[in-house]
Amino acid sequence: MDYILSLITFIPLAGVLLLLVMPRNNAMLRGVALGVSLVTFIVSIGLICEFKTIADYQFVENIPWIKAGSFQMNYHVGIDGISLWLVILTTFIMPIAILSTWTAVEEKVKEYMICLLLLQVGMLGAFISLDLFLFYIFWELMLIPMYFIIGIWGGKNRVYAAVKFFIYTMVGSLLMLVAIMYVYFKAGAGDFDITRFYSIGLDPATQTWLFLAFALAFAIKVPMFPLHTWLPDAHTEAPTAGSVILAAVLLKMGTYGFVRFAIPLFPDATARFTPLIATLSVIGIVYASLVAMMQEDVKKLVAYSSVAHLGFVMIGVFALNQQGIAGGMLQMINHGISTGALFLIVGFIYERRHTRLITDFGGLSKQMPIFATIFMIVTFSSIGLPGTNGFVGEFLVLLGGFESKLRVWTIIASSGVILSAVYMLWMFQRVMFGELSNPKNQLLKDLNVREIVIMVPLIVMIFVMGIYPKPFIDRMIPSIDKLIIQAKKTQVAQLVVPASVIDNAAAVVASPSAEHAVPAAGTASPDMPDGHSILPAGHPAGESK
Amino acid sequence: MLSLHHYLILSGILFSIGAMGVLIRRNAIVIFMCVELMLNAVNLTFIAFSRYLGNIDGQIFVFFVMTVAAAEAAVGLALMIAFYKNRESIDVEDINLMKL
Amino acid sequence: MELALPQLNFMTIMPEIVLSVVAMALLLVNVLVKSEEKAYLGYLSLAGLVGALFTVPWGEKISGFGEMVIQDNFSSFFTVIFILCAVMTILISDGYFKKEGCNHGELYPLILFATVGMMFMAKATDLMTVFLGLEVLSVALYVLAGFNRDNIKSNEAGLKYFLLGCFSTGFLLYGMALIYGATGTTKIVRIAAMASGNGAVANNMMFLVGMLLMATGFSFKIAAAPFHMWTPDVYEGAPTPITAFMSAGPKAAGFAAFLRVFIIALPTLTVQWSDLLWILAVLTMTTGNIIALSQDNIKRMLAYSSIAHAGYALVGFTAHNASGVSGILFYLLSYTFMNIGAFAIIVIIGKKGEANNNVQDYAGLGVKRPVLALCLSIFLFSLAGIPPTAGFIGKFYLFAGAVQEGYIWLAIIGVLNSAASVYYYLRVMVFMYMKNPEEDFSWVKLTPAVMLCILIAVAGVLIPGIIPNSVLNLAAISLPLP
Amino acid sequence: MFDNVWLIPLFPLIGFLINGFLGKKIKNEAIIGGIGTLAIFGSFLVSCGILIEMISRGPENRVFEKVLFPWIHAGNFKADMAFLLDPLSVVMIMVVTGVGSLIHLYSIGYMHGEEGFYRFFAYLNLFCMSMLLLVLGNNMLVMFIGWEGVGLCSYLLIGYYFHKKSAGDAAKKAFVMNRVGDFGFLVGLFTLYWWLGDNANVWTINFMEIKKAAHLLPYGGVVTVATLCFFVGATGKSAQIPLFTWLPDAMEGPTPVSALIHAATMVTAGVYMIGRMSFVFIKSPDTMMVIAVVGAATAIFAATIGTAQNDIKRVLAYSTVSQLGFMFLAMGTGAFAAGIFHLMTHAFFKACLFLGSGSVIHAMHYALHHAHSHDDAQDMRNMGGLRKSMPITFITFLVSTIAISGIPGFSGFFSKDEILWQAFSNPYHGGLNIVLWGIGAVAACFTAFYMFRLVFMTFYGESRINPKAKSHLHESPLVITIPLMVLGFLAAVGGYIGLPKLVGDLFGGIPNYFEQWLEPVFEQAQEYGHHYAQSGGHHNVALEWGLMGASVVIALVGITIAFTMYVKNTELPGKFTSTFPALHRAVYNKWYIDELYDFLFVNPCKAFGNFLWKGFDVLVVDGIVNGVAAVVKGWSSAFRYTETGYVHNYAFVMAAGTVAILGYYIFR
Repeated sequence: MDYILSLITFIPLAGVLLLLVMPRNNAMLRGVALGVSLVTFIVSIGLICEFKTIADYQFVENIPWIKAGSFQMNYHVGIDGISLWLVILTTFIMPIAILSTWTAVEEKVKEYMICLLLLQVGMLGAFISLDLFLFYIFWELMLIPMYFIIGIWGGKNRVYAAVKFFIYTMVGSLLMLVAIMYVYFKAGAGDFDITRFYSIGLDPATQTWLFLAFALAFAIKVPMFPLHTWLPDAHTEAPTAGSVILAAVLLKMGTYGFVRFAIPLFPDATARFTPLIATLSVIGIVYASLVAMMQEDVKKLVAYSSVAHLGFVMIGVFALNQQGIAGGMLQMINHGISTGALFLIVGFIYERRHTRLITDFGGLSKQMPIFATIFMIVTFSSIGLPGTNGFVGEFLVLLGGFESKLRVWTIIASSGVILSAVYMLWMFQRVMFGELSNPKNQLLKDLNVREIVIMVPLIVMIFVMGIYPKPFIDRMIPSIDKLIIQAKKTQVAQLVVPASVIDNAAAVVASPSAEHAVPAAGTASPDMPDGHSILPAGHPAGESK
Repeated sequence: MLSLHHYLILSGILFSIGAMGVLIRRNAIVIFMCVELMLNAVNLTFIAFSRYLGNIDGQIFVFFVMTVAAAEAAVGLALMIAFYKNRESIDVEDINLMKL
Repeated sequence: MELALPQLNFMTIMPEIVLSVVAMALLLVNVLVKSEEKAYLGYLSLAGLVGALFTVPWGEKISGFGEMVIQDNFSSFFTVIFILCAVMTILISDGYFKKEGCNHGELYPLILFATVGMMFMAKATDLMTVFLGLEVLSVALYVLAGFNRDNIKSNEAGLKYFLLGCFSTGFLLYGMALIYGATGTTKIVRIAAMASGNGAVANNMMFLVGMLLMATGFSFKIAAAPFHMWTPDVYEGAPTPITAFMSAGPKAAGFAAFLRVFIIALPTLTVQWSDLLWILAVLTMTTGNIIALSQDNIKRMLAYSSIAHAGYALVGFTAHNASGVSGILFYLLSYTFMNIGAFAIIVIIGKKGEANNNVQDYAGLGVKRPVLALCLSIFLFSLAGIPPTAGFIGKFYLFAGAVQEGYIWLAIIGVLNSAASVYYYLRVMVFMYMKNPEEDFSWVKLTPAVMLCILIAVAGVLIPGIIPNSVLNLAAISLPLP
Repeated sequence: MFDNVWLIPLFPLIGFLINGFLGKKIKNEAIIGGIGTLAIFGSFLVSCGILIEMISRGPENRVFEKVLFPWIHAGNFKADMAFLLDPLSVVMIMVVTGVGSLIHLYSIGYMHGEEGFYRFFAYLNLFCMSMLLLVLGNNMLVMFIGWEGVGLCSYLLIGYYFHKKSAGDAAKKAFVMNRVGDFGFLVGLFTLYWWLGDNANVWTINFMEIKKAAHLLPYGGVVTVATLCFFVGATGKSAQIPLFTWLPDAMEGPTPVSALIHAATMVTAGVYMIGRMSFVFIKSPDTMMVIAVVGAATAIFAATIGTAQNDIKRVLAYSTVSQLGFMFLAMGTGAFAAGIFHLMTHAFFKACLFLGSGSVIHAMHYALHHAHSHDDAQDMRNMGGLRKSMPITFITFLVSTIAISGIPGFSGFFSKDEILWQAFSNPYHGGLNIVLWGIGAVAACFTAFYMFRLVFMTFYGESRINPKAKSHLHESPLVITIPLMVLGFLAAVGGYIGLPKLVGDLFGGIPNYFEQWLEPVFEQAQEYGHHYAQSGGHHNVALEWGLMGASVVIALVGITIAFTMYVKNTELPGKFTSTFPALHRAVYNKWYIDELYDFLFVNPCKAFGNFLWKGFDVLVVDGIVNGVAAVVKGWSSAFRYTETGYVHNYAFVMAAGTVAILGYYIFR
């Protein structure tokens, strides 16, 4: 299992090569692509099984790659609790994406599948890279297939959207490249290992500039307000699978970048810019929600909702405490599942009606009951209804934000839970409820088996993560703790170790039994419960304020 | 007594005249002549330095320049003839099919 | 005065000798070969080039001909670039000139002579050799640019190149003369020695002006703004294979001489010339990229792009540290592959009489000729500097060199430029993949020679893009050292 | 038995899954309805078992927590999927499962022949499960699952007739308004959690742990903030001012839904929540006052609207809002037990009223349908004199109306009187107490008036039914009337478990069982209350008797007015309308609150969204992006003209460049 990460990353590449030499038999091409993505997914399950709940990087491979002149780049990959789930998300979404375009893409199937699989290589590579240079390579590599997916198989205005997507992303990432070089030279001789960079201790002024360069690249990808305008275009024009992957995985690159690189590398700058980032995120949440509310195109609406959701992720991540980051990470995955599912749903009706305008629909519930049910579940997951995945993430994000210095921002952000209900339900009502007045809609067929098969795993995940998110959170926590320590390294005013870490340790020691009956309220000892008995100095308990 | 400076100034002036000719004249052959003038101004500089420094390198350089100029002239005139055959003009105002 | 015979060391110019002999032999053979069998001349010249490649030594540093030339890794690296450039050009020439219906027997000797000229430029350790090499190259290039005698555009290209080339030579020479005057020598090592030991020389205005005029002359050769004006016209008008040759080889040769002269002969003026190059780099990148955005003719577009690439290389030159210079070497090699590769495809897509060279004519190529389109896309991505291609690695080293020396803003301007450049490279792909085909591209003939050329180019772009170690290390040991 | 508490929500869940997935295939209404009803009835049985066990335990042993599985654990934050049994939650599960079972049974008859019968039962079961989670949750987050879950089911069930636009609108409105409340709930939760954690190092959202740590909370201050936020949540769920407008619209749902969700159970969640966290709420006198005032205001406000509505269900809806106001009045004045008591009796009589109205509508609908009439089956102006054709419905309806009006001997009297008395006598709000009592009393008068107006218009007087339809009118089937009878019985006698001490003393010292039962739950809150109680309160037996009498008189006045206007002198309402047209129009149009909200929130929001999209996003944000591209492109087209194609121009640029460089270096 030593090379499992490389295996996962490069199975799709092998698939690409296989597809290249295959004849143009569409069914076979689709089958092979699906098979390859499924194999990748199955192998990636091995990661979860073998994953140890520790803070360190695991499945590490560190092979010298480029060593010339003053540079040393390694093929250094590994995952921790933060990247584990993103890798799984990628491998999980991929077969679904491939299956979703079974009939939607009839032209250039071979190229399409090659693009999809190449995209997967790029995404997986970026998530597993521990070498900044390697990360950058994969980061850029993703652009190419996505550009073609939007540009070739997209809608009417696809060229504009594809070029905008490519260049917009490129501008940010190239500035990041300069920053990467700068960090490297600041760190002195060695390789591009990020853990090495974590400990260089740059002065705050330098950090400011470097953080801005990194943040720009990631903020464009997230996308944060006001750098978001490429997203609605890209989403609207992209084919279903493209939108799904874009929403589910590509956007996570931005938030992941913040978590993995921008924050731990530049803790001082992070502290300095947290208010700004939080402000932009909050604006993003409210603004995108309001804009989404008025959209006429379902896909654009979902695209804007992505901006709002990612705003929550950013708030959580920049809360810089366990709840916030865990919530942010969960919300990344949730958004991948829910919004991916929403795009699939939009794809289903687009395939049938070749329109996405809300006004063209109405009353579909009557004609398509299965579709209606699935749509509704996904809608509520997107709104963040308890019991679905969306709630867990959103709740933890807001909780974390509230505990941190971002309290005011969090309160405003919380209003997003109202707005999301407004725009999603209004859209749902206009599409699914009401009279089935349009005669074209009266002939619509309900979902077929393939489409149901696509949706079932997503629906299952929506509930699994909503009802039992513990396995997901548990595996993240050690890595998150490490990240928090790293992020607060130079902030002298802060506690050296977050109180939550202590608490967590105490909880492990206490290890409460699965069920216990608390005796009547009056008979309990006057002390606090065990899990909370370790207090950091300066916080006397039992003091009435 | 003529000093090094006189030669240098003269060659500088010659060089400038040549350069101005290139900029101003419109006939390709004349322009080429002006270039030759520039080269010869350089030759003069080389010779002057060579004499002044008591170093023969400059003079050798001049031989090379002269040879090369001859070769250039041959190629250049051939190009002009070819152009003239197609365009029936060697006015640089007419050498403007490709622009922007 | 004792007459000391200089050490000749023919070994130092072995590749040049081989190529010159082959070229002259070809001139003779040309007379005997029927016009439809000129391809054999091509094979012969390829054999000569490959033979010359085998005579390129590595790891040695031998001075020859009284310090007129030097054989070192730097020159070897460039020699390889030039030979590759010539080989790839010859591979795509035959088909092109047959299509254009042009008797092309002299083509091969001319290319070989130009290659010899370039090699001398890379080997020169004396300003005289620099000049000679430059002229051997230029004279051959003037002819090559106007090679398509019946095509008015080709005539015009030749003539424009000729007039402006001679003009710039004047400046270069004048600069050399002033340097000679200031230091009393034309040998670059001795120039440095004279200047460093002697404040009077180093601070001499003549020395400074000489440096600046030489910079002007070299800038013309590498097509740096504002000495780039000839490039688009000449590239557009010259026969496409020659454009390919010119964009890669002579530019590299110009850089070779530029690098060696400035780094070895003029270290005392480093501050001045790196300032100058900073400005030139910014101007060159920006001009090239900005104007390229609105080009329709793909040859002209690549001409502007080649200006921009000179600008990127100048970024490394400005830094002139190990990363920057080895970056230049690596980049020029990669640029040879990607640019000639791109031109190879333009050659076969083009119709007789240089038609079908507009971006719009590429509509639907991705559908009709997917492999060609894929290859062109790879070259264009490499030109745009997107991983995993050699273009990216090269750019990384160039900009990293600048960052290392503290030229952060230069690097930022550089990356912003390359972001803008993406637009026009993508535009070609937009037409290839995202527009419906209007023609069936039935005239496109993929001869084995062209196929080989494209194959070499693809390999040369992708392999160093993914595992650049060996090439980078080669570049790292090939720095110009006194 | 306590250990099996998880079965309570499980049964409805199973019912939901069976009906939801297989219902379409089963098709047989009896089986589907049977499954749904049995599921909730099973829960009822388990609840009964728990109740019995709890009664058998001593009062100090009645708290029990059951952890099912850990849910969200992140750092110091822990939320388990866990249940809490205590006297309060047992009351709630009894009400939910008991009334729920009856309404399920009723629905089998009422929904007969509806398209999507299975869907209805699936949703209904899902609702029950969510509601049970809400009341059983041992921490705020499990409560919140139920809290939002019932919102979801309410959405689904209001939108049951989704092809009707009004139904879709109402469903969305309900959900969004609830969401506004949920926002408050969340912020309240965060505030409480953060404050307790940060200042007392008690990182918990568990009710019992908070209860233990409640002494650490200050009076007022942050607690006011947190509880006000929670109260916003309560106003959303329980349809109080300002978030009450969704409830009348929610009548778009089938009538059993109105009975179960919008009368008996879900809307009381806010009251329950305040009761559950009484020990926190009472620590903020300001919040308590706000709750009391809002409750009283809602009670009178909704009651006034109720007097002028013609739709039978809308009257009941406003009545519900008004009665919920009473409950909040109780909570706000510290009469927690009384509030919960009213919650329970209200569940009985209001469910009965709704089901009764459903029975009427059902019959009307059937009759009008057979007469091919398009008259509105819910409009009371089309009814009248129904008591003869629908005797059982009439009697149960009348009993419940008497109960809600507060006529002594019926359940509503005991609970309402308790609330009014405590509002008057509890020592928290000083002089405001009398005002609160006064408002409550007037609202009670209105209640009696509009309820009897409803009875008189529907069951008395001359029939205004389409004559053709008249012959088709008949009593509803047993499956509908049995629940009516059971609920009617409960509405009549349910109050006797909570006899006021005053009355109990008359009958040999029968204690107030209900208050006793809940005493351990609210004990702590009452203790905290004494901390700032202003006086000993008015514990004057004579006064209590007097007020009790007054409230009876008030109710009788209301009934009399109704009788005068709608039975004896039927022109009076018309006269009244023409005398005060503006007043009538305002009341009839619900004081224009919906329009006000549209004007204040909905329309500006839409306009702002539209502006942000078309005016800002497209023009400014994207405009800048495209503008940069356009500027670069523009430069490109401009700069390309430097390439003139003329050799001498090129040479000139070269020469000029050289001169510039030389000049720069020489003269710098």
